[in-house]
Amino acid sequence: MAEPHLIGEAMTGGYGRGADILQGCTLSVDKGQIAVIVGPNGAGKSTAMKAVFGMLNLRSGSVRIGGEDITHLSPQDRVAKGMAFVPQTSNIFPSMTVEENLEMGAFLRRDDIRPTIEQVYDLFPILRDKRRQAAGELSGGQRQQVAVGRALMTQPSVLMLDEPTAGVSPIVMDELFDRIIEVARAGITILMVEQNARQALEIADKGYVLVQGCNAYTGTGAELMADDEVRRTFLGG
Amino acid sequence: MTDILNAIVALSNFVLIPGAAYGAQLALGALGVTLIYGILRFSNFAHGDTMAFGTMATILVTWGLQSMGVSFGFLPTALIALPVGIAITGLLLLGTDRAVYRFYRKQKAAPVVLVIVSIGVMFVMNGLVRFIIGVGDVNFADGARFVINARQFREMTGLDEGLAIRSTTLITLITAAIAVALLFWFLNKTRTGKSMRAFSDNEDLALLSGINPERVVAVTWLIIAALATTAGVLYGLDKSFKAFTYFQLLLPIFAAAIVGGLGNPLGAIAGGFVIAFSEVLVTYAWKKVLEYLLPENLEPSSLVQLLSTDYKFAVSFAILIIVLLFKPTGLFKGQSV
Amino acid sequence: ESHMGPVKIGIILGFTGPLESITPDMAGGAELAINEVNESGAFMDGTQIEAVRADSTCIDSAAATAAAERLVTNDGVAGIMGADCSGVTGAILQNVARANGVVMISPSATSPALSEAEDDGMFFRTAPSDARQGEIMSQVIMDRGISEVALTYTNNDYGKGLADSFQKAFEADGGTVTISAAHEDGKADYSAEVASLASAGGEVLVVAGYTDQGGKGIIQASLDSGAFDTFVLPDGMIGQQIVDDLGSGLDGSFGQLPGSDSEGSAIFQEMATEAGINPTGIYTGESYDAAALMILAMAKAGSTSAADYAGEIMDIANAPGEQILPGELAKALELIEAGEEIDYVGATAVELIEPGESAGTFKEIEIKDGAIETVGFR
Amino acid sequence: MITVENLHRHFGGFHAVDGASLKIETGSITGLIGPNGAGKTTLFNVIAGRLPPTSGRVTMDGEDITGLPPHALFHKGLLRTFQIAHEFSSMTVRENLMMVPEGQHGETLWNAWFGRGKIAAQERELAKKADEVLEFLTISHLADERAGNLSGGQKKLLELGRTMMVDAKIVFLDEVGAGVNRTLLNTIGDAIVRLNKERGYTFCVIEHDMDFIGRLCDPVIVMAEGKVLAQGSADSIMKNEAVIEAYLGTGLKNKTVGETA
Amino acid sequence: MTARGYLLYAGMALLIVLTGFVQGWNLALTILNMGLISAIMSLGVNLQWGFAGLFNVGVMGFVALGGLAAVLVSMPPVAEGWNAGGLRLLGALALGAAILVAAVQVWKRKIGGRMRALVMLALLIGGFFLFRASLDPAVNAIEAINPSLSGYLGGLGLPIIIAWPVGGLLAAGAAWIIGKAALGLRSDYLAIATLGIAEIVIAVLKNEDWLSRGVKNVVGLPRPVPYEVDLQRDPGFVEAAAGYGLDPVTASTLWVKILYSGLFAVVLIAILFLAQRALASPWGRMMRAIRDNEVAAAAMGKNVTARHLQVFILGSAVCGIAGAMMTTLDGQLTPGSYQPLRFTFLVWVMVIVGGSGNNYGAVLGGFLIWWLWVMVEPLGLWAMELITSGMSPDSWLRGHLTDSAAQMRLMTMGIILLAVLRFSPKGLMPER
Ligand SMILES: Nc1ncnc2c1ncn2[C@@H]1O[C@H](COP(=O)(O)OP(=O)(O)OP(=O)(O)O)[C@@H](O)[C@H]1O
Ligand SMILES: Nc1ncnc2c1ncn2[C@@H]1O[C@H](COP(=O)(O)OP(=O)(O)OP(=O)(O)O)[C@@H](O)[C@H]1O
Ligand SMILES: [Mg+2]
Ligand SMILES: [Mg+2]
Repeated sequence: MAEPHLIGEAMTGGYGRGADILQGCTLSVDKGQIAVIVGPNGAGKSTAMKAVFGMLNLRSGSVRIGGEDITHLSPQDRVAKGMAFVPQTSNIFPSMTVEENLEMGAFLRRDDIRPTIEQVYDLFPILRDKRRQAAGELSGGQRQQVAVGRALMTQPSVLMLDEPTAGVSPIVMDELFDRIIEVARAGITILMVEQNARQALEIADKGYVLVQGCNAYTGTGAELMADDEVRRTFLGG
Repeated sequence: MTDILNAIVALSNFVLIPGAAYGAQLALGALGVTLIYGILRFSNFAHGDTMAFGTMATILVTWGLQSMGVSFGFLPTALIALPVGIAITGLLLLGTDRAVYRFYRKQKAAPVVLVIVSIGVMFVMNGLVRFIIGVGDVNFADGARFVINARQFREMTGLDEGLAIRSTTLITLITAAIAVALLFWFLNKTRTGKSMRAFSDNEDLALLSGINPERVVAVTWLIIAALATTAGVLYGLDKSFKAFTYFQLLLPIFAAAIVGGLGNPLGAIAGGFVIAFSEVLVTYAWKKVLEYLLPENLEPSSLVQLLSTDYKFAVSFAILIIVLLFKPTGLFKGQSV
Repeated sequence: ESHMGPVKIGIILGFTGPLESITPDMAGGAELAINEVNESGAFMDGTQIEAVRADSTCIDSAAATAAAERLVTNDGVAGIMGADCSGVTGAILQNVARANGVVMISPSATSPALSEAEDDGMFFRTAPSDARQGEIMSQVIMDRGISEVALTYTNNDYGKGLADSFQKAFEADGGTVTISAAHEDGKADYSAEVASLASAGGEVLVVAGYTDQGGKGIIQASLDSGAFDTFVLPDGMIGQQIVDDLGSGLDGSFGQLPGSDSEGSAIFQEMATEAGINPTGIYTGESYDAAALMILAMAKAGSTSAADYAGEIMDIANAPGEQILPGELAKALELIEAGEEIDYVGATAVELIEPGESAGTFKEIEIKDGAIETVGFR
Repeated sequence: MITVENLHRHFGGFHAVDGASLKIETGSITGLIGPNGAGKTTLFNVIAGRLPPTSGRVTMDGEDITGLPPHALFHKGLLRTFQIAHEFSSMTVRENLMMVPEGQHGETLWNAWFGRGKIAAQERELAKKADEVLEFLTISHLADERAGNLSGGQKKLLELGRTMMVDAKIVFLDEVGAGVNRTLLNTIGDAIVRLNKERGYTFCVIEHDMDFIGRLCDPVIVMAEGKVLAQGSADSIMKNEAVIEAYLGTGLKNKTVGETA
Repeated sequence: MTARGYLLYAGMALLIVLTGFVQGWNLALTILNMGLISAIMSLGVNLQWGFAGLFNVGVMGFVALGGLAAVLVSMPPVAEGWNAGGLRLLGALALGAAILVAAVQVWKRKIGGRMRALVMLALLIGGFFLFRASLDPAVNAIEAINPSLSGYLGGLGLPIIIAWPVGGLLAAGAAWIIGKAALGLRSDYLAIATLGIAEIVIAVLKNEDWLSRGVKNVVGLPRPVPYEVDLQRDPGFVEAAAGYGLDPVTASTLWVKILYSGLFAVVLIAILFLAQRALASPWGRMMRAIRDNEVAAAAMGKNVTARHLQVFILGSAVCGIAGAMMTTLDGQLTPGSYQPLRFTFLVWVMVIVGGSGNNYGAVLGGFLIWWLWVMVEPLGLWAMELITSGMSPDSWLRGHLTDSAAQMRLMTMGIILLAVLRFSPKGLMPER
C-alpha cells in the first residue's frame, strides 16, 4: 500500500519546556478519506492536531504530506501547501465581520472567491444573514460555523477540524457532517477531533483513540464503534 | 449688521480657524497612535519622538535642497523633502521593530510590557534627535505663510476684525482628510489592510490563514512612518521644530486618540478636533464677541471667561473624562486590550 | 594654602528639560571665565580650575539634588555656578549647599522668593530679582505713552513673579492690565491663550516667557491671527534667534533686560563670539560673571573653602576698587595678589545688594529691522 | 422558582431575546434548547445580571431580581457557567476553585493582615473541598497546573467544578457538554441528578446533545428567534414538528463515505 | 523570595555600596533615600496593576497631593490670610461641594431622561457661576497679601511627619472620587482618564495660589530631622563625629541622611509587610481572579467594582504617602516640577522592570531604576568621553559629541531599560 496522503509519525513533544504531551503518537489519513480522533479530555488530541500543523516543536517524529517531509515548515507554509485548520478555541477574528472572516480564509487565493463564499452561505444560511456583523458578537454555535466556513474558504487539500461541532445545534451538525462527507468525496483529506464520537465515527474511514498522548486504539470507524471497551470508556456507552 | 459680521469674523479668526488647524494636527498624530494600537495592540509612547525624528530627517533634506537652490514656489520646500523623510523614518522604524519589538511579539508579551518598551524606545529616539539636530528651535518653513492675512482681510472687507488663514492650516486639513480616507479605504477594502486587522484580532489564526505576520508588521510601521513624518512636518511648518515640544505633543495626541475611540481612524480625527476645540472654547473670553453683539449699555465689563487659560489643559482632559464616562470606549467605538 | 590638584567648580544647569536650548551657552559663558583664568595662570600660584557640569533638569528637584550632591561629595567642587531654574535652585540650596556649606551663585534664578530663603550666607545671584524688573518694565511702557496692556506669563515662579510685580507696578503707575493669562511652556498650541488675550484687548502684549518656549508660541500665534503687533519683551524673551525666526513681525516691539551700558557687555559679546558662544543668549553674561566672582573671591580669601570666601563675594562685586571688565580677570587676580581693592563689573555690570543679589541695571531695547537695538539704560 | 416575564434584549436593531416568558420550577432540571442564535445564552446573561434587559422582568421566588449585578445574584444562590470558558488563567486549577466560596474570612483586608490563624484553618477546608471536586471531575492531577494551560474540555470541567464549590440554589449551565468527552459527560449527568436529588439544586441546562437532554431534563423549553417555541417533556419535544423543523433535523442524509466510494 | 531574588537584592545593595565607595557616601545615601521613596511609589502602583490590573497612569497626581499635605500640615498658618478671607473661602468650597453633590443626586434620580439632564446641567452651570462669584473675592483677598512671600493660607503648623499619613488620606480621598467616576472604564481608557486627572490636580496646584502658593512654590518646609548647621554647632555631635574620624560637616550631612533613611525604611517595610500579607491571602487570590477575568469573578460572587475601588484607593494612598515623604525630603513643594514622565512613567518602569505582581520585584525596581536615573548622567558623560577620547581635540565631531553629552542621559536610560527588559521580559522578579 502506498503511503497515506497525510501522516504524522511517532510524534513526541509538548508546550515550551514543559513535559511531553504527545508520546510517540501516530496519525495518518488517505486522500479523500476521513479520520476521526477521539479520546478523553486532555488526552492530547488538540495538541496532536497542532503538531501536525506545525504549531508545536516536535522533539521527535515527522509530518509528511503526499510523501514530502514538512516537519520543519512553518504553519504559513503549510497553508500554502493546501492545509487548512480549524482550532478548537479562538478560531475566529472577533472584530471583523463574518464576510471578512471568510475572506481571510481565502487570503492566499488569487482567483475569484465569491462562489466559495456563496457555498459557505448555502451550507450555513444563518451566516448569510449575519455577514455584516462582527463575528465576536455571534452566538457560540454561529461562531463555530464561521470558523469552519473560514477553513473551507481555503479550498484545501487537507482539512483539519478540532471539534467542529462543539456547540452546534443538531440540525447544523448533520448538515456539517454531510458537507464533510461531500468534501471528502471531492478528494480532500480530512482529519478531525470529535467528542460527538458516535456520529463522527459513523462517517469515519478511520478512527483513533488517543489516551495520554499515545495511540490506544486504531481501526475503522465501524470497528471502534463495535468495540465494547472503547464504547464504554470513550464514547459514552 | 457689520457688528454681526465682525463678531463672526473675530470668532472664526480666534477660535474656529486656530482650533481647526490644531485639531487637524492632533488628528494626524492620533491617526498614527490609533493605528499602532489597532494593529500592534499597544500604546506607543515613542510616537511623539517618531514624529520628531521624521521631521528632523525631512528638515535635513530640506536644508540640502535649499542649499541646492531648489524651492517649491509658494509651497514649502519641506513638502518635496517629505517622501525622503518618510523613507528614512520607515527604515528607522523597521530597524527598531527588528531590534526591539519583534522579540516581545514572539514572546507574546503583555501589552503593558510593550508600552514600557516603547518608553525605552522613546528615550533612545529622543536622544538621537537631540543629538543630531540639537535641542534648539528650528524654523524651516519657507514659501508663502498665508493664504490671506488679517491685514489684507481688513483692507479687502473694510471690517474691523481681520481673518487670517495660513497655508499650512489648509495643507494640514486637506492632508488629514486624505489620510483618514486613504487609511479607511486601505484597512477596510484592501487585502493587505484586512490582513492587518485580522492579525490584530487573532494573531494565531492569521498565521493559520496564511497571513505573513512579519509583512503585516512591516507594512504597519511603514504607514506609521508616513503618518508620523507628515504630521510632524506639517506641525513643524505651522509652528516650529523643537524636540521637546514634539514629546509634549504626545499627551494631547493620546487624548485625541482615546476620546475618539482607540483603534478607530475616524475616531482619531474626531478626537483631534474635540480636544483642540475644547481647549480653545472653554477658556475663550467672550468679551469681544459680546461687545459686537450686545447694545452699548449691556456690554460686559469683565472678560466673560468660563475658566482662565491656566486650566486649558485641564479642561481638555476634563472633557475627555466626561466623554469617556458617557461613552466608555470613545466617541467612535474603540477597542480595548 | 596650596593645592595639589585643580580646583573644581560645579556648573549645574538644566542641560535636559525645558531650558535645554539656552543652557549650553550659559555653561559656555561660565567656562569662558574659567578658561580665561586658567590661561592667565594667575590664580593661586597657577592652580588650575576645572569645570564639572551636572544636569539640574530644571524641573526635577530630586534629580537636581542628587546631581548637586555628587558634585559636592564626589567631585569635591569648591563652589557651584547654578542652578538655573528657581525651583531646583531652592532645592539644591536647602539640601546640598547649606548642608555642606558650599557657595552657590546662580546666574538666572530670579524668583523674588529666593531673596528671603534661609541661606546661611551661601547663596548669591548675578541676575536681579524679578521684583525689580517689573518696576522697570512698567516705566518703559509708560514712557511710551501706553496705558493699556494685555499680559501673559509662563506659568512658573519666574513668569508668575515677574507678572505679579509688573502688574502691581503698572497699576500703581496708572496703567491698566486688561488680562493676565498664564501659558504653559512646551505645549503644542497657544491659540486658546491668544484668543483670550485678543478678546481682552490692549495696545501691546507683554510676554513674560521664554524665547524658545511658550513665549515664542504666543507671539507667533498673535502675529498669525493679527491679534497684536507690538510686544513688550522682558529678559526671558530677548534673543537674536526669536527675532530671526519671526522676521519683520517683531519690528517695533521693545523690552528690557538686565544689562548695562558698561563697555563690559560689548567686550563680552566679542569674547563670546570668538569662543563660539552665542553672545546675545540670555544669561550668558550672568554666567560668566557668576563664575568670575566665585574665582576672584577665592583668590581674595586665598582659600577655596566656602566658609572663607563666601564673605568676600559682596566685596569683590562692589565698589570701591579698580573696575574689572570681562577679559580682565588676569589683571584682577594680579591686583588681588597685590592686596588692592577691586570692583568687579563684568559683562553685566554686577552690583550686589543685600542679600547677595544683583541690584540690576537694565538695558532697554527695541527691535528694528530684524536687529535688537539698545535704546537706553535704566 | 425563577420566572421570566416578557423579556426583551436588543442589540441595536437586532432582537436577540424577543419577548420570552418562562418558568424554572424549584427542584427541576429544566432543559433549554434551540437553534444556534436562538437567544439562549443571551437569556442566561440577562437572568444572571451580566446584560441589562431592554425590557421585561425576572423574579426569583417572587422577588424581583431584574438587573441585579452578578455578584449580588451569586449571594442569592444563583450560579452560572459560561459557554466559552472563563477560567482565571494565571491561577492554578485549585485556586480557581478555592476562590469561589463567599464570605471567606481572609477576603477582608483587615483579616488578611491580622487574622492569620483563622484563615489558615479555613484555607485547609477549602483546599480539601477543591480536591474533592477535582477528584470527581477526573482532573486531580492538574490541581497545580495554571488554568490557562488546560485543554478545551478540561476548562469546561473547571467551569462546572466552580458551581460545585458552594451550596447553590439554582445553577445555570451553558453547554457544559460541548467539548467534553461523552463518557465523562454521562458521569457529569449523574452528578447533576445527584445534586438535584440530594442537595435540592435547581438546574437550567443549555445543551445541544439530545441524549443528555433526554436523559436528564424535565421539562424542556425550546427557544427560537428569541421566543419560546415549545415547552414540555423531553419526549414530547422530540416529537414536536416545529422543533424538528427548526432544531433537530432528520438525521444524516448520507450515511458513510464508504458506501459510495 | 527565590534565590534569584536574594541575589538581585544583594546586587542592588552592592551597587549602592559601590556608589558609596567610588562616589561618596553622601551621594549613596541620597540615592538610597529617594530609592526608598521610589520603592514605596512602585509598591503603590504594583498594588493597583500587579494585584488588580488597574492601569493607573495618574501616579503623579497622587504624589503631588501627598506633597500638598506636607505644606498644609507643616507650614505655620498665615493669620493675615485667614483674616482676609479664609472663612469665606472655606464657605465657597463647601458651596461648590454641595452643588456637585446635588448634581449627582439629580443624576441618580430615576426620573425622566431629558428633564433630568437639563436640571443637572442648569444646576451645574448656575452653580459654577455662583461658586466662582463667592470664591473669587476671597481668593483675591488672600492672594493679595504679600504675594511674593506668602499670599496663601499656610498650614496647620504641625510636625511634618504627620503629613505622611495625611498625604495618604488626601490621596485616598481623591482616589475615592476618581474611582467612583472612572473605574468603570477599561484598561487604556482608564489610563488616559487617570492621566488627565493627574494633570488637573497639577493644574490646580499650579494655579490656586491661596492653597500652596502655586508656581511660586513653598520653600523651607520644616524637617523631621535636625538641620546640619545645628548639628555642626552642637559640641556633643562634633565630638562624636571626631570619634569616627569625621569632620563635622561630613558627619552632619551623613547623619541627617541616615536619619531620613531610617524613617523611610520603617515606612517601606511596614507597607511591604502589609502588601505581602495581603497578596498571599484569600484577598490576594480574589484580586488576582478579578484581574484575570472580571466577568467570571463577578459571576462567582465577587463585587468587582467595590474591590477595584478598594485597591485603587489603597494604591493611591501609598503613592500619596510617598509623595508627602518626598516633599519632606526635598524641603519644598514645587508644583511645576511634577511631570508625568518623571512621576508616572518612571514609576511604571520601576514596576515593570522589577516584575509586576511581585512586591519584592516592585521594591527592587524602585531602587534599581532610581539608581540608574541618577547614575546615567555620569555614565552618559563617561561614555561620551570614551567615544571621543580617540578623536583630535579640535575636530567638529568631538565638539558636537561633548556638547551633546547631557542628551546621553535619556538615551542611556532607554538603552538600559531595553536591555533589562530584553534580558527578562517579565521583569527581574517575575510574579511566579
Ligand atoms: N453583543 C452582541 N451584539 C450583536 N448581536 C449579538 C450580540 N450577542 C449576541 N448577539 C446575537 O444574538 C443572537 C442570540 O445569541 P445567543 O448567544 O443568545 O444564542 P444562543 O441561543 O446561545 O446560540 P448558541 O446555541 O449558538 O450558543 C445571535 O444571533 C447573536 O448573533
Ligand atoms: N498551552 C499549553 N501549555 C501547557 N500545557 C498545555 C497547553 N495546552 C494544553 N496543555 C496540556 O496538554 C494536555 C493535552 O491538551 P490538549 O488540548 O491536547 O487535550 P485534548 O485532548 O484536545 O482535550 P479536549 O478534549 O479537552 O480538548 C492537557 O493536559 C493540557 O493541560
Ligand atoms: Mg482539544
Ligand atoms: Mg449560546
